[in-house]
Amino acid sequence: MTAGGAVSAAEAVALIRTGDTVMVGGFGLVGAPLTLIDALVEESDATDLTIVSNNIGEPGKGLGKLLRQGRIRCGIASFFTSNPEAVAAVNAGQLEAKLLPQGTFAEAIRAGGAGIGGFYVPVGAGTLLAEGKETRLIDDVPHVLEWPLRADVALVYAARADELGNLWYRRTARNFNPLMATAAAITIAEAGEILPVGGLEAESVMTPHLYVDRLVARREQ
Amino acid sequence: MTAGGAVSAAEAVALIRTGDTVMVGGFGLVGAPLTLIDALVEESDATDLTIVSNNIGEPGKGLGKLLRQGRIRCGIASFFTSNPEAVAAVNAGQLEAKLLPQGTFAEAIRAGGAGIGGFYVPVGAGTLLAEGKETRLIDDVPHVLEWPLRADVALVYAARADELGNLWYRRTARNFNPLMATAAAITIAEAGEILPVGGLEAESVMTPHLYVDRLVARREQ
Amino acid sequence: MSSDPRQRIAARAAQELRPGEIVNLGIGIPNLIPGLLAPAAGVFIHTENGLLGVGPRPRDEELDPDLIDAAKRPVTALLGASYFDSADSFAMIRGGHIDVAVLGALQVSALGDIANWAVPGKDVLGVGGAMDLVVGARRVIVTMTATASNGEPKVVPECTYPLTARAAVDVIVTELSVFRLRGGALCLTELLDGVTLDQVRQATSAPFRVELEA
Amino acid sequence: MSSDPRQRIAARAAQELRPGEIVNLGIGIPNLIPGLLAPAAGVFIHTENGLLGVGPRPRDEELDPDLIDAAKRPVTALLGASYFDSADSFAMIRGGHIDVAVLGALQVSALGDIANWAVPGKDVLGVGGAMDLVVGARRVIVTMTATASNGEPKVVPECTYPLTARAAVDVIVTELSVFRLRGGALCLTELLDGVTLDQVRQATSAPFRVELEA
Repeated sequence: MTAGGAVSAAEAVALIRTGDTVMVGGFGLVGAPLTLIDALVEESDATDLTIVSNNIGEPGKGLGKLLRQGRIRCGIASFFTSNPEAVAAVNAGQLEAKLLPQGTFAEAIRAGGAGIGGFYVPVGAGTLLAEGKETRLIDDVPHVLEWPLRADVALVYAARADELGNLWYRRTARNFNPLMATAAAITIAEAGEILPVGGLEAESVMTPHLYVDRLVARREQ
Repeated sequence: MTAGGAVSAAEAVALIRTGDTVMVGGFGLVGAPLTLIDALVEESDATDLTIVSNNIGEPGKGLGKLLRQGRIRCGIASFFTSNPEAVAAVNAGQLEAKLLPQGTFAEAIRAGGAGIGGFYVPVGAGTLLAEGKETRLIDDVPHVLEWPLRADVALVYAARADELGNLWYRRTARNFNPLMATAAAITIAEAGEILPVGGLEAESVMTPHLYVDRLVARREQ
Repeated sequence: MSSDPRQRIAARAAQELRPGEIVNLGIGIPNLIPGLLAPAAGVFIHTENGLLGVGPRPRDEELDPDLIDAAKRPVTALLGASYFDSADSFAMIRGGHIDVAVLGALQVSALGDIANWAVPGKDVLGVGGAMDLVVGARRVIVTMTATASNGEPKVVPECTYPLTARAAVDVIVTELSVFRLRGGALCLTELLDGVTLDQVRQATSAPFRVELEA
Repeated sequence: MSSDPRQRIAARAAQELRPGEIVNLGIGIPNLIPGLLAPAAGVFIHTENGLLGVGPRPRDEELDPDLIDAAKRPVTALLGASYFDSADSFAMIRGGHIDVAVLGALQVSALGDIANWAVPGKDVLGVGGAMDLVVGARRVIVTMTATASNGEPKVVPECTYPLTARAAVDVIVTELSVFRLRGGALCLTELLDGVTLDQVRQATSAPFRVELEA
């Protein structure tokens, strides 16, 4: 798809339905689509969500707000521990947690976007995180079979976009955003700056517009 | 590794030994490391090579020169047909050919660089190209298990490099180059322009210098 | 309408494309489509060697050795275009992010199986991106003449040439008609100007339903 | 030499790094290493959230909210640095392109097994990049105090904590000594200044060979 100009955050997050799986970019709060998360918190009733994000925010910040509302049923992440409230919610049986090694988490999202049906990694073999997973010796090294991750909606943040939805990420705010943009049925991009078409150098585009369905201007944080 | 300034093409290709597997970037001749190929043709005795490249050059051009010298034992490619002499060599039993769908070929090289032990794709299932390959139903869709591709040496071309070996590719000359740069024990990069460190914007680097072992200035073609 | 069957096919196939769609065009007839699209068609052309936003053929002074399409012909890039490597390009294809692939075929079966890369008895040494495209694109439109140069129908009960993929085709456009695969069944949905149902029956060996649209 | 064991460990670990190496530093003691490296050490620091070429901590006026390391602390980027996404970053790690990972551990076994992400009986809710790093890096250097705060040795016959990976560790640096895994066997290769072999034996429950180097 192609964005074709910006819409409001409320309009964009209205695409998220109860029960949906939602990917959210960012490493902690850096590179997180904070305007979209706020709109989801304040202007959407969607609940029973599965959130795919490296962390489940911080206490009362980012996805931590949505967690406090009790609207997250399941988290798929590599590091829940950065939000003690997420850990507490898991212990209280209010949040289902699926933990993946960070590289496997990233690769699974890429695989989801790239049409890869499954992939083998040596990471995690012989550990708790491989329990119940298929393993296979490849060149005498135990490998774990991992499955792709996909979502109904992805929320990503980019420093710059053009009006078609081409995206450019700044410094370490890139992290999981370009991957998640590829792995959802609907990708909503929040951009710090929205340029006219041609405003990004063609070689510098990091997420081509075919991945972006809606474009929202970032609200000053 | 890190390049640390440029060396001569002859010095760089001297790292290629008889029996090696060599990846060579380019889609046809576009983005092909022509200076390095010429050095391999003219200044190296390495033979019995396995070449991993989308095409085996064109008649008498690029890898086509190496083919005429009879130094390629095996080709792994998606499109031998762009060089009729490669087709003739296969028919004459002088060249072993391993054909992969282009996307699987690209993904296998990426997997080789990324430490992925194997991956499933729906592409090719039920066709001649899946014969003898393990298949598996994933979500009721037949998938083929494909293995990573790695090489002893990769030869890539980038329009710009900095002295550390960070690379930037121009337009459609990017193609397989960034993938191959990750998938070899030794990566030799040919650059159109070699800039001082800091000459490439940090966000624009497409191949970080840790993948580049030797840097060679392109000779005007 | 052009009397050149290839132009007729390309022109009819072009009408299948909708504004905003991401389209990959194969070599041959599909490559005639850009010349037939109105500038306002709003279609974005993807080429698997690493470009989204393919523009018209370059004028001499625009020629750039680093800018080609998958047919290895010089192209231009439109404003808003982007470049990417081959793994990312095929991730787009395999991952279902290309709306339409338009490509040629040697045979298409009544079940939508397609054979478009190899002829039996000849070496199978070039497949390129054909298999990835027919599996990955959301809609696969085949453009081909109804019969081979020897008169053999190309829409057949079952493919006898090496398969590219099973049940992959959505639409077949020939110089005679349009077929659509509906619920796995081959349906004739349109006769091109001046073509009769009998002509299509003669040129087609596959069984098909007739579901002509107004 | 510093009397702070953490500083002693970091300083000794820093000596393991060679010019030109690509090094990933874990949270805690490893993060003290950059402050101990000579500017001419020529080491390139990789952080798995997507940066090669991590520079010193920023001065206040250099603070950039988009520029952090994997510990989520503000950093700077050196000239020649590059940024990449998380899939590419872990491709570097898993693919064997990181020369050295320096990280903390709760336990290391006589076979080089490492446990550094979870404590038994507590929830296993945070693993981050630990498993990827110990499997992928060419050399794994563990920096840790010889014993836990309760006095229990951390170099053990077999890990009792949940494993991060098997047979992954190459070097262990504590405030007392350096161990190296050689052919799968744990070898004591160095006593730090003023430390006796007996002190190491007391603080170590794993069996080890003594192969002290000059």
